[in-house]
Amino acid sequence: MKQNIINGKNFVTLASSELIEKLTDLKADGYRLGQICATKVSEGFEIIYSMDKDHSLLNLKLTIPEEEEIMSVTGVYWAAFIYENEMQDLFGVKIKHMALNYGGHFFKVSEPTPWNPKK
Amino acid sequence: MFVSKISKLVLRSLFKKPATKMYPVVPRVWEERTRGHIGIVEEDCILCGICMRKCPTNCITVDRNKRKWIIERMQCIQCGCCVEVCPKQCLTMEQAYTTPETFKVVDTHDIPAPPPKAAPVAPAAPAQEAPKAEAPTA
Amino acid sequence: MGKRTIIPFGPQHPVLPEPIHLDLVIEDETVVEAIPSIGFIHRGLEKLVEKKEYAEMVYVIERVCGICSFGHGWGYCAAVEGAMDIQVPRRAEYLRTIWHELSRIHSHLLWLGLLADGFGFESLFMHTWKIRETILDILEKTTGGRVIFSVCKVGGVRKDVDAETLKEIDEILAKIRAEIEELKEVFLEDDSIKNRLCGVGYLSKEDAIELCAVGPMARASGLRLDMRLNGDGAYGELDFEPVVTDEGDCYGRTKVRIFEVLQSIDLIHQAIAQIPEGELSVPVSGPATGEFMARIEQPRGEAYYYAKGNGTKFLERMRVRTPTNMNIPALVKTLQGCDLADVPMLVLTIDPCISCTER
Amino acid sequence: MTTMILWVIAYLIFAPLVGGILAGLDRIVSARMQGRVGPPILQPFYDVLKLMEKEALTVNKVQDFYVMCFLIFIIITGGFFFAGGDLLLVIFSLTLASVFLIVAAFSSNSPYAQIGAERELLQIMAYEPMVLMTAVGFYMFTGSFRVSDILTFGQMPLLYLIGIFFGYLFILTIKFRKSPFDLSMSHHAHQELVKGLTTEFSGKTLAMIEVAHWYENIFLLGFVFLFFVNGTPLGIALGVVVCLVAYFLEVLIDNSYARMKWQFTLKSSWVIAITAGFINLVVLRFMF
Amino acid sequence: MGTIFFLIVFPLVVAVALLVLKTDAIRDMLVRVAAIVIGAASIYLAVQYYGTGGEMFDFHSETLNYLFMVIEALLAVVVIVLGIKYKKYLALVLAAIQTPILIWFELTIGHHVNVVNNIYIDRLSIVMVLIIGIIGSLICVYALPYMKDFQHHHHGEKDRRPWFFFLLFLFLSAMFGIVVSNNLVWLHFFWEITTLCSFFLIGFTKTKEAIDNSFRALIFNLMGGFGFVLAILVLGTYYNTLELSTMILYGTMGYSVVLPAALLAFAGITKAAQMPFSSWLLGAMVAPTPTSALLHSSTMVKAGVFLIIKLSPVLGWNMAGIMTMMVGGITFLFASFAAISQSNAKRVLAYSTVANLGLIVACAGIGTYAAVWAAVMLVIFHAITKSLLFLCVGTAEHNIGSRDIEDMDGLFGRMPRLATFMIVGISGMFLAPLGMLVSKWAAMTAFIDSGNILLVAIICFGSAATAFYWTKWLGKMTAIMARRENIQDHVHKEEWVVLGTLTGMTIIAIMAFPIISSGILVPYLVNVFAGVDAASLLSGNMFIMTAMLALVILLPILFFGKTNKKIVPIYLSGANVGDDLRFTDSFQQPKEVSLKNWYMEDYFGEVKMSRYGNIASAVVIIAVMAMMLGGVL
Amino acid sequence: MSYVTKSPWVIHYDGSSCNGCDIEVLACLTPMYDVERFGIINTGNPKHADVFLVTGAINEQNKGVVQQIYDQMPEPKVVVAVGICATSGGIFKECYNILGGTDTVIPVDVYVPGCAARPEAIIDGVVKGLSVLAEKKAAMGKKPVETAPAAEAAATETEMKEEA
Ligand code: SF4
Ligand code: SF4
Ligand code: SF4
Ligand code: SF4
Ligand code: SF4
Ligand code: SF4
Ligand code: SF4
Ligand code: SF4
Repeated sequence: MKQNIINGKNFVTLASSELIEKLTDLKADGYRLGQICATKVSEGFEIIYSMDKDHSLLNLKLTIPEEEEIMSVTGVYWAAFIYENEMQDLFGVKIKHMALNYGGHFFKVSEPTPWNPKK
Repeated sequence: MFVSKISKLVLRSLFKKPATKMYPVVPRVWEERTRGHIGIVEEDCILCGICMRKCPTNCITVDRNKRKWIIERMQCIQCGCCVEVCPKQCLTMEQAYTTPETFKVVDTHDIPAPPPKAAPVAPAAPAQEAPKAEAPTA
Repeated sequence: MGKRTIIPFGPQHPVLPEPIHLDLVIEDETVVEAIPSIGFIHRGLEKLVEKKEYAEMVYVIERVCGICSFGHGWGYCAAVEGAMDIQVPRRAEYLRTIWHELSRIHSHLLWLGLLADGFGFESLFMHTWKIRETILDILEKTTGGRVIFSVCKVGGVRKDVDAETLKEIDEILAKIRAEIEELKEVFLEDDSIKNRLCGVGYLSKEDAIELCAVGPMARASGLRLDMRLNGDGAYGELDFEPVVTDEGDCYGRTKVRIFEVLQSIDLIHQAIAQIPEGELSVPVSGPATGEFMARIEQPRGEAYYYAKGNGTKFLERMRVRTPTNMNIPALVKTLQGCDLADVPMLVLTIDPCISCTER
Repeated sequence: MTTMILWVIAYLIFAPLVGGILAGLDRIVSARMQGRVGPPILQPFYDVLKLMEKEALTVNKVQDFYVMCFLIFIIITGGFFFAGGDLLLVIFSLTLASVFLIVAAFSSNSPYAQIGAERELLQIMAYEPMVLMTAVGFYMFTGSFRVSDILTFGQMPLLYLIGIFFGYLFILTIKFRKSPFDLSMSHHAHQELVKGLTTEFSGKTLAMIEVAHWYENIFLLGFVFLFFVNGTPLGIALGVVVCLVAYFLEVLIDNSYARMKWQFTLKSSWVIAITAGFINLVVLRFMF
Repeated sequence: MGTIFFLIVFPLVVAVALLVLKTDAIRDMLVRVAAIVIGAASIYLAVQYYGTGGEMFDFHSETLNYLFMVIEALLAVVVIVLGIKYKKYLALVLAAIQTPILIWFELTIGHHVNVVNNIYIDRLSIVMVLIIGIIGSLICVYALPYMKDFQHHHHGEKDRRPWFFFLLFLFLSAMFGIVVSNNLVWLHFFWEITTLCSFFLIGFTKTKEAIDNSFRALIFNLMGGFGFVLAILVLGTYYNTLELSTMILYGTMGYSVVLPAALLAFAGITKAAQMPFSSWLLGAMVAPTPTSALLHSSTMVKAGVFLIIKLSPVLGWNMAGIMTMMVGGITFLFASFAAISQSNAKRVLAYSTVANLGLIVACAGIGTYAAVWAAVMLVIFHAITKSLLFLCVGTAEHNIGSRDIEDMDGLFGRMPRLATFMIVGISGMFLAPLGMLVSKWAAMTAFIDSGNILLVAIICFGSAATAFYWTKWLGKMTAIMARRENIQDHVHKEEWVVLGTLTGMTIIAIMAFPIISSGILVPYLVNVFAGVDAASLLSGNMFIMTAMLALVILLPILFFGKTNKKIVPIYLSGANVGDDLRFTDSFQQPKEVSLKNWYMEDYFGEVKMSRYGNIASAVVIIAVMAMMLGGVL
Repeated sequence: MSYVTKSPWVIHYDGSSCNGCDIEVLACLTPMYDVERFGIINTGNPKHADVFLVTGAINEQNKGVVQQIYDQMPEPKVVVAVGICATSGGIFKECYNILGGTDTVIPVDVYVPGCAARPEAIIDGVVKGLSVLAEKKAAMGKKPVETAPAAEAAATETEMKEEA
């Protein structure tokens, strides 16, 4: 099977408590952070952390209730501030200890958290 | 001193004919596939409204009652989706673009009534063919 | 604060074709702090999946950005195809590859031109863009658009390119290759250009990994990172090796891009030589299901496309993560301590595409 | 005396015309070098006339005054030159004029104008030594700072001032605001400084700056001319031709180099001033 | 001659009175009256002797000689005591060596040297007397409110203003002494008094820094004083004279007086804060601003250049001259560069002073008619303009709470009058057709004619740097910032009077410059450089300059600040918040724009520049001295 | 005749476009199209500009910027909305963050359709804009420039910045 097909389907679930530890391990193992994205699902949020090493991709999937606060991974990958601010602004995901927090002004949107409207 | 690597090219260009296409003095010749604007063969349209529903920008309005097929030119992105979905193949992608205007162009096409099945001979009531431009109200 | 000048750089700024803003703190002309702000272009188009059926959504995704528009269309299709386990015909894969590489050429030429403009080299900008027009002509001839092609669809491509045209493309590319070689000489050998590029915005290999840089930015810092190696489209059947250098500075990034232009020409020659006959697309219908994370090597680097179906005609989630996103951290890093005159250079060398970053 | 007055009047009238046409030629030649057709030759005049027609806006009550002073003193500077005046006076009054322009930019208290002003200042610092040395060279060669004396000296200064001539040509790139030294402002946008020095000027004010440039360019070419006079018509013809060649050269240079940063500008022009200018002066010292 | 004595004695009396009478009201009264009297007396003296042009006074007084000797010994004791107290042994050693030597000399060899003219007056002295009398006393008046504020600022500390004003007037007295003494021993006496005064003034605040700096000043000046003593020794021993005029006469008659000239020039160099001794003047800035103004503009450093200008006829292309001109040139160049990297207004002024003195010294070192013309012109313009600028900075500092140029944002809106004064001062320092530049121009011509191409190059580069640092300051002054509160009402009346007067003087001096030239300078120079063509260098351009000047003055009156254009906001990349001061930042908050000048620390950092300058000039001095001593011995 | 039409200096601002139209605007400057033939210069500075080329739609964050650039341009000036996004919001019209075309914040004089608008269309659009420019210039002398809400805002700003 082509690498891209393997990559694209490689989703692994992860508990929010293991997040930082797992990412730290992966980083030590030579993984880069590919992307982070949130999806609004009925249980709350589904957050995917895509990790890449030598073109093979690992998508860690985290499902959390809407109110749960997750740890920022900016401590592991500083570059993650982009995604975390995005999730915070567009979805209202609660994130602790972000290295660079634009406080809801990363994307200036007319209504807050458009992917997860409050009303 | 500093060596400039481009001087040759620059000097050569100075004495060559410029590459400029001289539009608008010389009109542009379009490619066959060029996507300019949507045309309609009014006779073929059955006002089914599929184009209206599929158009990603909602720029087509099909009014079955008044028998009008209306396109807001300043909203069409020439994606060709309507052309693809039209069951009657009556929409075409024309090569020339809609000319810029000081108002938002809306073209309204009157769709001729289909010849009544009973009367095979079409009455000599020529439909208005030319698209009409209407000034926006605002 | 002493001698610190604090000024806004953007959102409206002639050196940036797109709006981005930096709070720039400089001393003399040395940047001591630069905090970027984006979001001027945020449209929220990912959310259109709720309004556009997955088949039409490709028209939206193509307009994530007008520069690598084709790649976006492809990435989206690949994600949906992956999620729905659709096998695309080989001819379509080859055509996609050709168009994608043509996009890369035009995109890199565009970038090289903007870079030249960034360091005030107007004539070089003009000559670079002059060559770029030839590519656009090919694109217009084969797709009907200069910017947005609308040829990619879920399941394959919409338009074919006949053998004669392919041959013509082959010849045109062979011709502009010479012109590009001449430009290569200018970009890489000219002393004044080297003076502006060498040593500017250095990013070490370690930093590139740490900051998750992608695309030419990463490759110029010595990372062999190129999503084409994953074997999308026809890449698995073409012979190439990513362009990697280890200068790590603006010069390195320029070098990577200009060599990639030549490499793309090469790839197209190969693809044209090998392109199989066959169908252009497979019919796709029914609701979207499954999920898939596709990656495409855009001119600016790796892009992610995540599609998740929910059993209707509408996707549940469509996510685009674009290369610029991942290069902004590196930009922030390299901006520290550079000169004001280097700011455009650095902003340009990540080749920022704010459009797709903000979607 | 009358010839002097005639010269000045001719300068006042023709300098902007010739300067404008040269600017137009510049734009056409540049365009051709870039593979384009370029604007009509009278385009600079259209630009200025257009600017005159625009709405009058300003960011404070004083900047127009400074710009006006800039124009006036540029004209006066040229006037001194063509009246056969003292070269040092010409240079000092040119500095005065430039200071007015800089102060105009400063007065707006606007970021890009300010940084432009700062860079302009740097450019002055970069070219000033060489310009002064040019005057010194003429003085050492002819024994006078006066343009009128230099004109009638009878020997072609170029032969003895060859180093200074090249130094001056180098500096000219800065003064003409050509790449690689168009740091503080340039005709083309797309630089890190928006429009630098001129960011806050619009309409008539900007037109004044443009016209001042035409005047300035003419007397700067006048310096080039001085290198070639030898009291004979041949010298005059040669001078005029060389001025045109020099102008063309500057256009070519403009199109052949990337814009340099300030560090390079300062260093290179000082190095040139020392190597070309100073050494030439030392040689002169032991010849005369 | 009575006026001369009056000018020396009267300030002395006032000084003592000020030390004793401690109430504010009396001090205010006394200082103002004294200032008027001194000013008037100096003008009177000028009028009195202008006609005669120069006079020697055959005046002897053994008593005075002994009195001076005793005071000098006492001063040495003071230095020694302080040296022990503050552990500054170098000062101690210098004082302990030179004073005994001098006293020994006076009692032995010196006793037999016949001094005919102890006192003299010529047009140069007149110029100096006017500068000291008028500018010096204006500064004293300015000091009144300033020191009140100062006391208020440092309240809780002992009120030492009587001591301060005592020093100021003592200083004036000594300065008058310097410019009229022909007897080198007397000159040296006054010279040392100024050294001591400056020492106390610099150390006035008694902070650690102040004390260190004051000792640095003391040590450098004592070194100069040592040179002075050696010169006296040599002159007395080998030339059998102690008169400055005689020495110069010998020089112009063809005898070699290079050694004493070089030693005296060396003394002048230290006092004029030339490299490598310039750091004392920069250190002097810790003192309250009136002190800096006094040291920089009308006194102290001017004593140094005065002596060198006096010597100029015997300088030129000889060892002494070469040393002087090269040290001056090097100082001019590097001090001008160093000024670029400074944002502290007083430091900029200090470097500019050092640079200008360097130019003066270089001119004097060249010692030709034209060069000295330029030197004296520079002295005049510099004194007026620099005191104006110093006092302006002092006033600004007390009202905006900072002496940093970068904190003077929007001063034009906040304190328009002060800003205007500063603009006049700054323009006066470097722009054509204003005073300093004219002199610089003359200096340049003189340099070329002297054939010293190195100096020509130096002045080319130095003026470029000068234009840079002044213009950026000027720009700061002229920036118009939106919505700034006008705070100039807080300024004391006396300050306005003084600043206004100085501004007026600057303008008058600029306009009267042809008159000063033809009326004072040319006759003086013709006298000194007998036989040199008296035609002024610039006669041809004088008219043009005056016309330009008229234009520079007229244009603002006619057009400044008048516009019927619509006033619009500035360009802030489309992120303007609406008030011309702030923009929307990355966090969507309003952020204030801040615009600062360039300092190019890497290129023109003061540490680097002074290191280069100090090394270069030290090398020159040592080399010249070594060659001379080698020749003599 | 007015000289505005002979020397139209343009400023370009990218609202929230996809870059497509921006690139085409830039392409107009390049040798193939060379709009400098018409005296057009791309200036980056609103204060020097006569023609405002807006690409892309208006969103929450850039509406103030577009408004400001417009306000800072001296009269006479024209606004040319380039591309479908700028004319009407285009395909992004329905996005949550898009307010609509350029005319939602400033008056638009010429609409240039196309996605992306072709260089030829942009040239046509600017040429069309020139006649509008000439009309505006002619009108300038006669009646006072109408006080658009924008101008009012600028006026208040001016008042605020009057110094004592
Ligand atoms: S195509 Fe589908 S939606 Fe359209 S009318 Fe037919 S059934 Fe209905
Ligand atoms: S081309 Fe696209 S946008 Fe235009 S009408 Fe057809 S479907 Fe709509
Ligand atoms: S889809 Fe075709 S037939 Fe149907 S309304 Fe549209 S144009 Fe007419
Ligand atoms: S990376 Fe840039 S050029 Fe490519 S699609 Fe994204 S925005 Fe456009
Ligand atoms: S303003 Fe500058 S760029 Fe424009 S014409 Fe004059 S010199 Fe050239
Ligand atoms: S600034 Fe204020 S506190 Fe300081 S001395 Fe002046 S009045 Fe007193
Ligand atoms: S500047 Fe310093 S020394 Fe002078 S009064 Fe103020 S605090 Fe005192
Ligand atoms: S009109 Fe089309 S090409 Fe232009 S910006 Fe909008 S989406 Fe992009």
